Amino acid sequence: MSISGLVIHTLPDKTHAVRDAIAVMAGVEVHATTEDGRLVVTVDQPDAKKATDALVALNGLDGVLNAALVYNFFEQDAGEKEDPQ
Amino acid sequence: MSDRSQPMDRRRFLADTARAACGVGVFGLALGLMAGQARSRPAQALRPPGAGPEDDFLGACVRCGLCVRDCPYDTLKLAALGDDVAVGTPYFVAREVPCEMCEDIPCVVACPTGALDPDLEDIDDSRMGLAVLVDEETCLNFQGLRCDVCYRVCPLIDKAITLESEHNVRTGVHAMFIPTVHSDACTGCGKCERGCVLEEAAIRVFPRHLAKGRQGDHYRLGWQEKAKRGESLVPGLVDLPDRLPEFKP
Amino acid sequence: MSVTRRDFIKTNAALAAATAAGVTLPGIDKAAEADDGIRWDKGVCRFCGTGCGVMVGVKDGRVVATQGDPDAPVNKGLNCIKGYFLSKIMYGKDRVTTPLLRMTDGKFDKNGEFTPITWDQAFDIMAEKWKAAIDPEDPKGATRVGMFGSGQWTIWEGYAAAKFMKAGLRSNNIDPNARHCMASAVGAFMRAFGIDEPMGCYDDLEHADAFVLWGANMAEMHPILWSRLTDTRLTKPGCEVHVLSTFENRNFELADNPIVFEPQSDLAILNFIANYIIQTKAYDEDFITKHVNFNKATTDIGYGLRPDHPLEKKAKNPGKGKFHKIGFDEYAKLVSEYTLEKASKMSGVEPEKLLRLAKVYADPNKKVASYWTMGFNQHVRGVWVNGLLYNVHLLMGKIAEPGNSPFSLTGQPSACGTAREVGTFAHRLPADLVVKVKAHRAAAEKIWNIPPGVIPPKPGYHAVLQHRMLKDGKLNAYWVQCTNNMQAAPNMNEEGYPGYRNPANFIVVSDPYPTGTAVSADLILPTAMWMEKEGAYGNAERRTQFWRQQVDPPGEAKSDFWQVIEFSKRFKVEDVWPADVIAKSGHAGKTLYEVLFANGQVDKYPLTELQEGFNNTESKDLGFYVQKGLYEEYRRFQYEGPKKGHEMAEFEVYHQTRGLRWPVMGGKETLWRYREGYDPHVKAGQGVRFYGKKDGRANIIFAPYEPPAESPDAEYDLWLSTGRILEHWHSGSMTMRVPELYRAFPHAVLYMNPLDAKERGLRRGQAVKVQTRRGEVETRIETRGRNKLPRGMVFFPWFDVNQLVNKLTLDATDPLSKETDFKKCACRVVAA
Amino acid sequence: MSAETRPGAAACTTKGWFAAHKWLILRRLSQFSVIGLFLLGPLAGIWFIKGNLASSLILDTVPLSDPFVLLQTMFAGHLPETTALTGAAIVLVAYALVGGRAYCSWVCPVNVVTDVAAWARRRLDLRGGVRINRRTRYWVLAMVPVAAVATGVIAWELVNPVTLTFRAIVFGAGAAWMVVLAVFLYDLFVAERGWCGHLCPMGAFYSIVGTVSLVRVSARDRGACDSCMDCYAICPEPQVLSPAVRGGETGAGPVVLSPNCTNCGRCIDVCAPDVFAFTTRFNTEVDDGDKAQPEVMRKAA
Repeated sequence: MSISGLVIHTLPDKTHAVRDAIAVMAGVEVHATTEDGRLVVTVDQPDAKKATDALVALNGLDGVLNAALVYNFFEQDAGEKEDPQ
Repeated sequence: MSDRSQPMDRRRFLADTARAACGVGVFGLALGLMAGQARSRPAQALRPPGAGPEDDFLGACVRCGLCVRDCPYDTLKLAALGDDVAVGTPYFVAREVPCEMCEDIPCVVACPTGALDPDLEDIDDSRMGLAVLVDEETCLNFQGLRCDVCYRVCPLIDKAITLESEHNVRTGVHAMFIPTVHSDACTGCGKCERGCVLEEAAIRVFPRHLAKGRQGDHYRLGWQEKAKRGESLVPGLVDLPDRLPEFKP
Repeated sequence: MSVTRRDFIKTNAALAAATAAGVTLPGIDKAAEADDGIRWDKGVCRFCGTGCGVMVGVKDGRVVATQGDPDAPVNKGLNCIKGYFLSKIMYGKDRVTTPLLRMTDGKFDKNGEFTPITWDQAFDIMAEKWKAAIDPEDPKGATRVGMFGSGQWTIWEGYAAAKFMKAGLRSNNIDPNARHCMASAVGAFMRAFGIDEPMGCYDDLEHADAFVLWGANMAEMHPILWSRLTDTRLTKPGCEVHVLSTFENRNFELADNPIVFEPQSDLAILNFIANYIIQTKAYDEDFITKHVNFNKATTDIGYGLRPDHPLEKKAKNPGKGKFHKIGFDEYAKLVSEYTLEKASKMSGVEPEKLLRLAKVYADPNKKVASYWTMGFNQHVRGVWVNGLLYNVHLLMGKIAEPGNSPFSLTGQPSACGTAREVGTFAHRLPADLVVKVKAHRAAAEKIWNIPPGVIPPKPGYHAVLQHRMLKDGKLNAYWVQCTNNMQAAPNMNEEGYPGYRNPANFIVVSDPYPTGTAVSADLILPTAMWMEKEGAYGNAERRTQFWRQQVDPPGEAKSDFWQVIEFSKRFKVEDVWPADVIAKSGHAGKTLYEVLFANGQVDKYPLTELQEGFNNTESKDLGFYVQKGLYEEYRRFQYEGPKKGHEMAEFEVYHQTRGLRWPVMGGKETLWRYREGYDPHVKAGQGVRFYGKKDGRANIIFAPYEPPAESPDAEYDLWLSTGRILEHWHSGSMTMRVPELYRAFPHAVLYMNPLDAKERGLRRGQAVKVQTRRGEVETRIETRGRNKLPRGMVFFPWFDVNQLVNKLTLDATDPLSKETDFKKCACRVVAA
Repeated sequence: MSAETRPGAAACTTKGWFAAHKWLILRRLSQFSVIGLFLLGPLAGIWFIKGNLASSLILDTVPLSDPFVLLQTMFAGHLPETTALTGAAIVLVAYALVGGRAYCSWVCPVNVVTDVAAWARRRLDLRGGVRINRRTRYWVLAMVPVAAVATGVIAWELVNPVTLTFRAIVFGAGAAWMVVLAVFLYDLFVAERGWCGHLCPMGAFYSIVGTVSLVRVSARDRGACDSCMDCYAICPEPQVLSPAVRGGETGAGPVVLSPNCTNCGRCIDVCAPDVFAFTTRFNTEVDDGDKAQPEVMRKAA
């Protein structure tokens, strides 16, 4: 399990577009939007790889200036552990 | 058959006597142990005003309950068998009913034996126990709240309990009022413990020997000694002026 | 992994990101809810006028815990011991949960037993009694119906009640218990500044260099403010505290200059200080030239007793409040009589102490904050004595700036916000308007969309007069809400109780508990209290605070304003308004409910605006967001009425903040009024402007010493003062039901000087009777403890329903403010 | 019917039930009145007498103190106030007159318990048990001050069934009923008249107080004795009877002079021929009848 908290800076006129784009992404939630175009976002993914993918995807969205990772929690699920690498 | 109808058998007499003496002796020993245990009274049981040290009191009190009868506030009760207090002796539990410190001290007046000291004329001089703020972690005033019920219900307010104000660093704009007990004035009446609004009282009254520490005689607090004497204990000592750089404007 | 843990981690992630972004997340506390099942929401303390912010914790439909809000500016997470037990006040075992009517054999009987009835039955009998007492064609309006309200009403409760009485029933016979509490302060504010409430705020507690307490036992009655004052005294070098009182109370512990003065001589002391300032030419000449008018009061004004009382007959100008403009020189001459010697002689205070006090005021470099409560207000010359203090501050220009602050503290949580601001007084209308002024009535009638002439121009019966009129049978249908006036009002034996039990009268009392007032009534209505309704209070520093309904009221209990609004459905305009007024109105055939509440304004906001997750009983019953509707209609008075300076923010803003100090303009609070830069109503370059008065000048009004109504004599040889203690609030109807508070101070006692006791052969703890010309009460003597009485005076707290102190008190009032002097009458004490 | 199980049956027949229980009823009245008077205060608010048997105050003026308890406090190292000393003196004088052990039979609440135990023992025909020397109580009596001196505490009062019981009745019970039960069971199953007659140091103390007491039982009509043995069966201290009853033979006077006689009067009650009567120790008037040798002895012989 991987849960991250991010602050995403957007172009002020694109904030809403970014918000909408994130809304359709699986495991990603917007918790707050500031007037100056920053979004508070959490990313909840089953493993680290998917989490990285989501971060990359967020960074690549049109209108996103920067996605700063503020908080990350990672834990191997019991099933995952026994999987051979 | 009666004892008198036969000449006393000397051997039996001695045996009987020895048996009685030994039995009674063993019983007396047990009694002594019990008496020793009775002296260890629980910390929440307080004696009426004028009661001396526990040992003296247990020797002097005849357990008549006259003090209990004359207590107008039903503060005092007699220890029943099974209570932790020496059976038949008067005591009170501050958390239940504290002493109201009657001016005429009717309990002392009632005492026929002087177990409660008849020379106690001013109730302020009584020392039933000593209040101790036992738990700063739960005392509301230590958290900055304005409870101070213990302080305000104290019959010797500003003497036995004072509020020492301190700056509340957390809020920055409030003062904390720290209830502080002074053993030279506290009678141990228990009004503070009774009044404490917490579910378990943070201030409690204990028998004085449990509540009070004692410093050794081998060290004295210099500033107190000086204040007592009004001058240095070794007067006449001088101090030479310090050399300082001269001030140039 | 449990869902809860995942949510918890996610919440942490969001929180960390939000902190980094500097935003607060709405609903973030939902994580805390999942933890122990307690939902926390913002509220305000139910008790005094300090207005401490609290958080209220609810679980399973019950308030299970509270905490001081650590971010509330007033108290920063602290509470006094009453606030500590807030969560228990609603859960006394004897809550009234259904309407109770005195009945015999199924019918109302004034001497019957209280019997449960339905709300419908309750409103039926009320409507019957009210209609019988109302003549719609009476040009004076409905003078035989009345209402007694409260500074504990929420803002909209007071507003709805005042509107119902004044705009609906055409009756000004509504008065709040604040009459007993703040009326003198209000009178003085209006006379001196033309606008009510203090110019400063609690921040003065940190800004002042010196504090003077004039009859305010802040240490017990405003415990959290006292801890702020103490902190300033402790941490600011040179800070000093002067305490004046008629006996030594807990303030004296901090006093640098402790002053115990003879009752009533505060008038002389204040005039002496003014005289000293003038004699030493310490006054701020520039300030008084620009901002002050000098006046003198009409004297010999009586004592607000019944007109046939010898004292009233003797008075030359009973009840006359007119004051006359004079010049500075005449003012100086008038106060010159009050020399140090005279003031010292009259007050019994050593001259050095008075001089020290005068010097603090006269020192231009010391910022002085003066505080008072009931010592000034419950005073037969309460308006005067309030005014005399303003005189001192105005002479020095020590006013309306940080630290220089004459500040009237309030005793009730919404004495300001409700009782004073929304017009629940017999002479007032919302936002500082008064019924006497035609333009004010017209403005109110316009905002309320009622025809001209509905609001009667004559002030109604004030609190004390209501009891007299009840007794005389001239007030016949009477509704008491949210206050325990039988216990609180003076001279209960001769006025209050006979008035309630007068067979000509029907008395209704709305209360959560069977108080002394409730059980003296004919009908008891069960009332929702505190967190059982969405509410708002306004504290002493003009701070308005809102809270949402946290729990549902028990049983059939309903809030006070629900009761008023439902009752309004029982009246058609034809029942209460004259035919010619109705003809002009376009309201013919409508109910008062339709005219007053379903009027397109109050019912404007739909239920969809309610906050999700919280109940709102009244709104759901009525079908619209009633609190918001009432509030926003009230707000129109602030913006459209003839008086400026009382502007508040939109409804929703208060749910998002920890309270705001009005005037709230341009999204900002106002801390100090009348001063440029702080107050939006003072234009650039004006510096200071007292805009409540047309010429922008405040009034210094000279008033002399006049004696109290009753003083000790050979027969009744002691002064009797009544008052409060920290552990219990007012009549104790809430705090006496909290076991811990009850235990802390279970029974009232009579505080007495030990020598006075000894002289009477009485011992501490002995049962005694306190007797006055009006009655007697049994109690026990206390010669030790928190209050130290001077010789010749006793103090008797009034919280204890088993010791009704107001059987003893005299119903003498300040003839101007009509506020009772509970601090001075003559009594004697004998063994019981 | 055995005199051992139903002593006084004959007296009931000849004198009637009431006359055969006269002194018993009077004693019970006395014992319960004492309790009643002490309870009048706490129960009815009538404070005729306050305190308990250890020390009390009549009508807020007359002090009474138990000299035995007071003696213990002195041994424990405390000199009592005059109030208590006065009270003890009053009590001493009173018992010196009416018989020291009158305390046991007319006042002590434990006596009721042990009497019941003795009655039950007879009715259930329980015999035997531990044999204890009646002088043991003097050893116990000697031990009490020793314990007080040794501990500085009036140690005996921690276990004294007499004061425990009375205090429990007047001030509230606690676990004192267990002590009462213990005494009862001890008397019933372990030793006949085991507590009052053998161990109780209070009884021993009061016997000394009453050594020369004025009021005494006299077997003045011993000539009429029919040797039914009922008096011996009923008497809690039967050894005190012989000298007086058999005095005709030995030449001893008729007055029961042993300080261990409790003046309970039961011998008077149960005696069908009315041999016994209360009188003073100086009234040695006796009617030995025509029998030079009491029937008792003849039977025994």
